[in-house]
Amino acid sequence: MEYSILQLINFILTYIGINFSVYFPPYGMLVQRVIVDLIGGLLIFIAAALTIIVVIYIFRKWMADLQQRIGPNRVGPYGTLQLIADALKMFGKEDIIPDNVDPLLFRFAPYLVFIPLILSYLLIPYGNLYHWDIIFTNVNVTLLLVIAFSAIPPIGEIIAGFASNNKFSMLGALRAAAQDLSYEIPMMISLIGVIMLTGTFNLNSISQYQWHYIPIAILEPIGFLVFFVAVLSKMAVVPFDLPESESELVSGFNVEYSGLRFGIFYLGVFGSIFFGSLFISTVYLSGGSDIPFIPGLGYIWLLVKAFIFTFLFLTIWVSLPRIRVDKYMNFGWKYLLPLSIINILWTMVIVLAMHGVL
Amino acid sequence: MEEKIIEVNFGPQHPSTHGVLRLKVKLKGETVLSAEPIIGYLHRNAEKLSEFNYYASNTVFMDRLDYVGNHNMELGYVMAVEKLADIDVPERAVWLRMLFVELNRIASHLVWAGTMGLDLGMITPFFYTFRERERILQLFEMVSGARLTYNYISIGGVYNDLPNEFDAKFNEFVEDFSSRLKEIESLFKENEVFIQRMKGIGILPPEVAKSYSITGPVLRASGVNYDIRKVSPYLYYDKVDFDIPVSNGMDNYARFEVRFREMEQSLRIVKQVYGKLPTGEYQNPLYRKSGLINIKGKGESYVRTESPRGEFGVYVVGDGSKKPYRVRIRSPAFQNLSATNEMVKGSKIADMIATISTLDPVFGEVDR
Amino acid sequence: MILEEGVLKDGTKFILVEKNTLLEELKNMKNQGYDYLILMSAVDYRNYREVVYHLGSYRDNRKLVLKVRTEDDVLKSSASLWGSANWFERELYDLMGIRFEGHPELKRIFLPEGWHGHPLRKDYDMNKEQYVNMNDDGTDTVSFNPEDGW
Amino acid sequence: MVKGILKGMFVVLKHSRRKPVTVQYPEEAIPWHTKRFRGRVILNLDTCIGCSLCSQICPNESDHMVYYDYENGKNRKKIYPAVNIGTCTYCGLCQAVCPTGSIRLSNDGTLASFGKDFDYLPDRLSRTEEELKHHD
Repeated sequence: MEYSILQLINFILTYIGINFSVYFPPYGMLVQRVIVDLIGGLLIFIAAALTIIVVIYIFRKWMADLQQRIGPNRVGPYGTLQLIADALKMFGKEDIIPDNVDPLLFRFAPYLVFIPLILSYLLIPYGNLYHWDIIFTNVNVTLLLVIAFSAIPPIGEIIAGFASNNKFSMLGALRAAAQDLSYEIPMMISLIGVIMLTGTFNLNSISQYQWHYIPIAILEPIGFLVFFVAVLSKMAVVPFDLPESESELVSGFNVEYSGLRFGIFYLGVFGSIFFGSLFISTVYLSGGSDIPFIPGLGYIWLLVKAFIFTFLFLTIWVSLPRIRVDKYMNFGWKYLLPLSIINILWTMVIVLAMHGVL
Repeated sequence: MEEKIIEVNFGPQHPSTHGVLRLKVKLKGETVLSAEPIIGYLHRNAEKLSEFNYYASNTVFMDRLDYVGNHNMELGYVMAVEKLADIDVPERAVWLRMLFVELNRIASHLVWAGTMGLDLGMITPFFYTFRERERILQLFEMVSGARLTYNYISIGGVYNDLPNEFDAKFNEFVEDFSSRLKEIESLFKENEVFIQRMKGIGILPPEVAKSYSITGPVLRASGVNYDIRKVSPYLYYDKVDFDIPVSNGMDNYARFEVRFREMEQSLRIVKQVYGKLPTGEYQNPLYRKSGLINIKGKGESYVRTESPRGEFGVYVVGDGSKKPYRVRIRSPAFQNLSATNEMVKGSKIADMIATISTLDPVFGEVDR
Repeated sequence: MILEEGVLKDGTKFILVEKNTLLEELKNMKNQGYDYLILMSAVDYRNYREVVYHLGSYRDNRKLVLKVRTEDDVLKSSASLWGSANWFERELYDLMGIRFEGHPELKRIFLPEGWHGHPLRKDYDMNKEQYVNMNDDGTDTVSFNPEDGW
Repeated sequence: MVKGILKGMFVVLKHSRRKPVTVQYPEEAIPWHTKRFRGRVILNLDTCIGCSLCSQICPNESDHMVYYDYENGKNRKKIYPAVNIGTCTYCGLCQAVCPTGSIRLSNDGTLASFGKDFDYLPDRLSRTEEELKHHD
């Protein structure tokens, strides 16, 4: 017997006496549902924020380790509270809004980057822990929703760049637009292969499918590779951090930002690194489904896979130079796009073979 | 839609202009149409300052020119003054000068390699190069007592002899430096992304280089075999065995290659010099203590030396008093930088950054 | 036209040329193989300025010093012979106040445009402080009033 | 291409097993590698002969001679060097030029303080920072 995490919240609420569904029959249930969803959303928000902090801590420690430094070690045991201190510092800083910016768009842009990211954390099926399925959204189009949400942050970046009224920001914004355009397409086309194999847009079903058969990364190595590169580019970290490229455009689209709003952009980068890791392990490496022969630990298994990817991304970050912008576009359009189409053809072969046609 | 040309100021506050370079860049999209370097933000007029001080105190200003290759700067000035005032230098002092000048060349190129990595978006090599540089700086600190502005080379010799603990530290450094250098190099060299960023970018043909009086590794990367250490040997460069690395690439990658080879050659020189160190005086006794203030010279002299960035020399005019009448500094980075526009026009913004970083300007020296 | 020849303290041969024939002499030297303009400097001898060209060669160890004297601080530019002369001349103009005729853009290189005096001159007033600020259009302003800049 | 990138990552990863080379400053003090470290200028009042060579060679006029009433038998004019630590660059020229070795650079490099008085007159110059702290 499996329960979803929302049911668990409902049980707990009922247990402590908050149960609207008994009062006014049709509407009370709706109210109860909304409350449960809100609590679930809050939970995922806190969890996502904590994960981002953990990822930043890991990044700083891991980078320090690779560079023969010590890294943060002053605030809290082993520097674990450093990020909290940093966040407090960010909150305390003055939020400078330069004279000639578009004030509304300038204020609004960071949220446009961050909120879709947090929302997309709601869509990932986190697998099961003991008997509880940690799944917040289980509709039929979660994959599409993830892609839709992931298309919004670049718009925020472009708005931030244009609203800043700064030439460096504008160049960064243009780069963000170009980058998004040229890498989202290979990413989605490589996902088509997954959809063809599994026949569903539901991320939970996709991960369950892989548990039943075989991880898609093994079936579609080309698609996996394309998707990996595209996700890396989506996260905009080195070697693909062109919109910000510190040494060229100073800080790209967020050059005019300071204080909390800059902090939001900063968190967004690391949030998207971990989200990318979760997404890639869900879609291609059976995600939150059980560890073979050990039921009930899917959540842990997902986290293990996601953190392995996170470490991989961070290692790539510290060891590679930035690719040049025109070469990068070339790479996207001339190599990744054809490869992703080849991947579709290869998937067709697999699908036909499965159905016994070949 | 009409394509607009935008004018952007890169710097003086910019993460990758190596200090306070300001580039007035005309951009068409991502393409650089022209880049005009504007300098002078670190101008202190060391030439004028030197006219008010005794010959011996001016080494302090020379230290602050190229603050990553200080020993070379001191050497250029001190040798010019020694020529001017007919001062003899004891043999041991000459060898010691050579030892530290070459170690400083390695340190300077290490700083360049690290910052070049940063300019290309690689964070990690910076830490490895600075780790190695730190060991050289410890040697310098051990001898001169300072980590950056050494003021070690004095007129008539050097201020201090090697301390006892120098030997162990030095051997430790020499032993594993070449392997560590290989490791650092492999981070760059075998990386396809890096090669794409460097090969064929920032082309500097030898004719242009000659016209702009470019010297040092930048010139040698354009295929001109010209090194003052070989062309007109000073110190005892004719008594040691070393090669001049030359590359015909003319591009950023060639400059990268030449500088890494040069570090290896400098290590070779350093090993030989340390083996050949004679015993004896390290400073001309006439110019010790109060003798330092009694240096007088009449006439004009210019001595050419090869600093990490190219030909460095100081043209000293003396009028017979204890203070120089005129000091004129030939700074290599100043000349190398003047060819920026030739190298970057038509390239992308990212290439412009990479090209400037391979020119390796140090602004203490450019602006003087 | 060579007015004087001799050897400097450091053993380099020098020639002093007539001011009007400077460009021809430089061209002549360049054709003789002195294709490397090592250094251009100027020395202020109070009643005249001496501009010193250190010439070398990219092929061998030869070196020559070419001097020219000027009282009115106007000389012919050699920017057409060497690209490097461009910045050298700008620097000499900035710090020594020697104007080079025919220079493509003779403006100050280190100091802000509008600076009073040329610092390397012996008669430059060292005690007068000048304050620099920037206009809205990016040009520099120089003033003796401390409140107008820094 | 992939091979080169992997090689780079491998070199970087190899460093994860090496020990950090950085020093935690206030706890582990930076090991001064030398007795020659050039720190604050210190003066020996008893041997100073007041020749003023140090103030002449000082490149930025941090070192200047002042009258100070202290009798050591050799300094008849009773002028001693005073150093403005705010502008001193620790170049060591005064130490090099001093004929009696009275003025020298100590090893003391930890000079951060809340005081705004950088001009060290002879009696202050003759004590170490440690002594000055106890004195106040």
